[in-house]
Amino acid sequence: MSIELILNAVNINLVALSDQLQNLVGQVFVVFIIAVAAAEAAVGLGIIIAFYRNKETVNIDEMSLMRW
Amino acid sequence: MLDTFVIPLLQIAVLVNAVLVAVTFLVLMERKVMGWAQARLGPMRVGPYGILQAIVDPIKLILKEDITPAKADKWVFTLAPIMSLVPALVVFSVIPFGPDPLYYVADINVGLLFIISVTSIGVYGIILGGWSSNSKYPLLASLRASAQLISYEIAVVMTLVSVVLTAGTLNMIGIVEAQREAGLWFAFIQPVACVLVFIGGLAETNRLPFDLPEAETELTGGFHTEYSGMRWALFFLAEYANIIVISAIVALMFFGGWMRPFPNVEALSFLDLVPPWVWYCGKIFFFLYIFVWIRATFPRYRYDQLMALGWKVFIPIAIGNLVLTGIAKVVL
Amino acid sequence: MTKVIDAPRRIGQAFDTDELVLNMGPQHPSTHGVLRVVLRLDGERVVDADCVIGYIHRGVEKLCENRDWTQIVLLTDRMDYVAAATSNLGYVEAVEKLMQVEVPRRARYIRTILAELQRIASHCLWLGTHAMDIGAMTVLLYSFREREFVLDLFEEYCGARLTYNSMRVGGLPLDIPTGWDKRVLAFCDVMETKLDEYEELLTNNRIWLGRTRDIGVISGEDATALGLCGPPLRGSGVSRDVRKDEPNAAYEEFEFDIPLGTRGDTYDRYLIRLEEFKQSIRILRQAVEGLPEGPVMGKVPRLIKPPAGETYHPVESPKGELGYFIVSDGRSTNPYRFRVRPPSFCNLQALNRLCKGHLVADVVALIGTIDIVLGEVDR
Amino acid sequence: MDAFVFYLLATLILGLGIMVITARNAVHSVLFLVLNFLLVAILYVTLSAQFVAVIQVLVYAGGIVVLYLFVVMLVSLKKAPELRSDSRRVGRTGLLLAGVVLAELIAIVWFTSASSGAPPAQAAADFPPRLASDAMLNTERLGWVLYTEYLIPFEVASMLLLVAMIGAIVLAKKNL
Repeated sequence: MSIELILNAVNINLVALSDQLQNLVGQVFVVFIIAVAAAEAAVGLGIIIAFYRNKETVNIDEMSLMRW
Repeated sequence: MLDTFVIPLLQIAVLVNAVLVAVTFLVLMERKVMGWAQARLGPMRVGPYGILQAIVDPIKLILKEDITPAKADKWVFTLAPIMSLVPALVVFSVIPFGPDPLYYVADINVGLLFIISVTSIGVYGIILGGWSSNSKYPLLASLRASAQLISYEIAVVMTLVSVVLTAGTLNMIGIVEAQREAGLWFAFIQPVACVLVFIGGLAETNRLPFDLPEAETELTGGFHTEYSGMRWALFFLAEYANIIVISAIVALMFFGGWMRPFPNVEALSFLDLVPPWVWYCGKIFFFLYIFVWIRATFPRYRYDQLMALGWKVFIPIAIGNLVLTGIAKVVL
Repeated sequence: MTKVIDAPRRIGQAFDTDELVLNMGPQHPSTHGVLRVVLRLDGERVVDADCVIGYIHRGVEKLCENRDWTQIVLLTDRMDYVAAATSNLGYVEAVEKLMQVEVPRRARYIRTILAELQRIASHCLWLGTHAMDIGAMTVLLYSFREREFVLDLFEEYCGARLTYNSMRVGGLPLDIPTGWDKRVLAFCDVMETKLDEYEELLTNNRIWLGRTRDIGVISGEDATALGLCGPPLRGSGVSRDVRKDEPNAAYEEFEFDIPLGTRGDTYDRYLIRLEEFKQSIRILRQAVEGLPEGPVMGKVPRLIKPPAGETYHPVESPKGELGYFIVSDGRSTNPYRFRVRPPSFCNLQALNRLCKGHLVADVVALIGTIDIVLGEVDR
Repeated sequence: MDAFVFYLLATLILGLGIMVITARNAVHSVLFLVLNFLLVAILYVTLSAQFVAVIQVLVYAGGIVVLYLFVVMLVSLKKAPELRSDSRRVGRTGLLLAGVVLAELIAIVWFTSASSGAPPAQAAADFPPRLASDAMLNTERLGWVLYTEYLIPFEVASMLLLVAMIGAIVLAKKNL
């Protein structure tokens, strides 16, 4: 979720600049970022679910092992 | 000052009240129609033919004790019904009940997208209501609800996109005007889309045969099992407001909104004597009736069947329809 | 190497983690009373369904051992309270068997009529609630409308609408009122048209098919092994109906068929019960038209005191084989031992077996398809 | 008026952002996130980017966060994961990084305002909008740019989404 926050911060900047510069590229980028965020959320949450199913925890510290 | 604040505020006040009153009468209508369908009378005690039932029900709900379960997450528990009602009411702000500015609160050029996005917020109420009750049936129901709403939204949105392609605009008024120009309701140009949006609407408003999040006989009322009194009534209001929204959207996008039938035929111009909003409300009423009718007729889908229907039937049809529309648009 | 060690644990965990224990009932809209089913769920899939019963246990069997033989009829009403006449029938016939009393032919005919009316009423209730569980609300109202007709007939006959106390050892307390037989025939005509209404709403409905086809499949052997009876057994293709196999009342004098299922799923059981409506109507017509004249009460002493001995007597109740096992010591005016084999109870055993692997939504469909009455399960 | 709205929104967004990361209950945290995103959408509207605003609500608030909520609910079904705030090392590194970013931002602001000083209007002249006609609406313009100039990135993004979808299914499915 923090990643989403960071991405949003970037998005705000992009939109603000796009408004300021009257250039649409910023908004196009925002659309892409949202798409990528969606992909990232899906995969990330998939990993969490898979991990939880196997380890019964979502504690970061126990995720150090890159396999199960 | 008058134009920027007073009139919109008045409009909003009128609209919100109209919707809420409409909801109470919709409940009465539902009970009456169900009664007739089921060889009984429906409410008869309060007022002539039970008409005052629509007033008595809210009073009873307001006066009822409002229970918060001891182990519920109190903030979220209170927030959930509000979160489900507010989007349902906000949507009405962009629905035009007639051609001139008096009949709508806002005319934004991404009207349809606005509606879709705002209704997508409504799912939070159900999810959070189920979660915060800290009880198993509501939790199961809210898991069902989130999966159901998300998957049906995809199909509905894709279908709406094909309508937007036909109309060439996202603006709600523009869509109606496009139907005038086409001389034909979009229901005839996009019949598949029309049926799909309506069925998807049934699923999104949790109505039979897709009322799994409530599923009284399985999950004892689903996400609002633990709710009572006014908070429960808010969920109820949200559900019925959503039904009106879906009917309004279907009537607007596929059945010419406020326009009289055959708007291009001069011979029928005497129909213009009926004000546009009456036409529109009549059309909405027709779809509300179908909603109730379906409820009185069908059994309920099972969860996996519902998902299979959404993903394996509706989404492919929606995509196919979209592609066909695109091709037709390019060719014509 | 570690992978090999890890593998079994991983599999074990993968199937255990998301299990949720859900108490369905005793207060639940579709457990048909106060049945409590403890479900262990994996997501929404049922891993295990454990029935907890006894919430309306009243000790009917023990009570019967302390009542005299006439008073017991009244207690049998309270077991399967939606099919009280059949419970009466089973009991009085068991006692008659023990006493070897000859029951007048007219009484046996009227008993058959009552039992078949009761079957229709009970199936109406089953159909309505079963459909309601699956979400089809209108069927409930429709079938209750017809059930009301039957209850009116019963009311006209004996004054009661639910617990009739309508039979006596040796015959019947009352003859039928004038014109009652005509009204039964009229009901048969009405019922036949209404059955089409139900079928129109359900039989070919895609959603209904989806909800009942291949749900809770049970093979004939398994059904026999589990001791199922009635429609659930016949749904699996086993031909067993007490009315045919060990005819009681006047059943041997009538023509009727025993519908059998092929797949043994919920839909088959539904079709069988619908067919049983039609067969009941057929029996009713024959019985009313061939109703003999004569007394309705046989020759029994005022004080009923069966000779020492024991008997088991089954009848085909709407729910299955309802059997009474009665021991008399020949001295006292109450049974020495009184034991009921209730069909609901025996059929309920299959619930766990039927539910496994299905979803929560199917559990209610399966409880409905078994057609239990908790008054009979707990007694 | 505009400035007031902006500062109000900015304060709320920042506050909610902080709430998101400090909330003890994961579900509350998700809720704050939703609210945050909705406010950001309003901010987009004030920046005349209606389409992005709507997409923000639709995809972020209506899609991604629902997914989060879903997972958070599932995961915290049995027991809330224990919150740990031990590792001070991480905190120190984070502070260091934050400091670097802050320094960078200050530097950028400093240099741009000091050196170029170009008014926005001139910058706009440097980067003319691709299809300049102002009559076209925001959505339409965005669509044009997206499907002409950025067609390939667009397709790549769609592929990425497809891959992510399949990947997520493979990951989360119990037994394929």
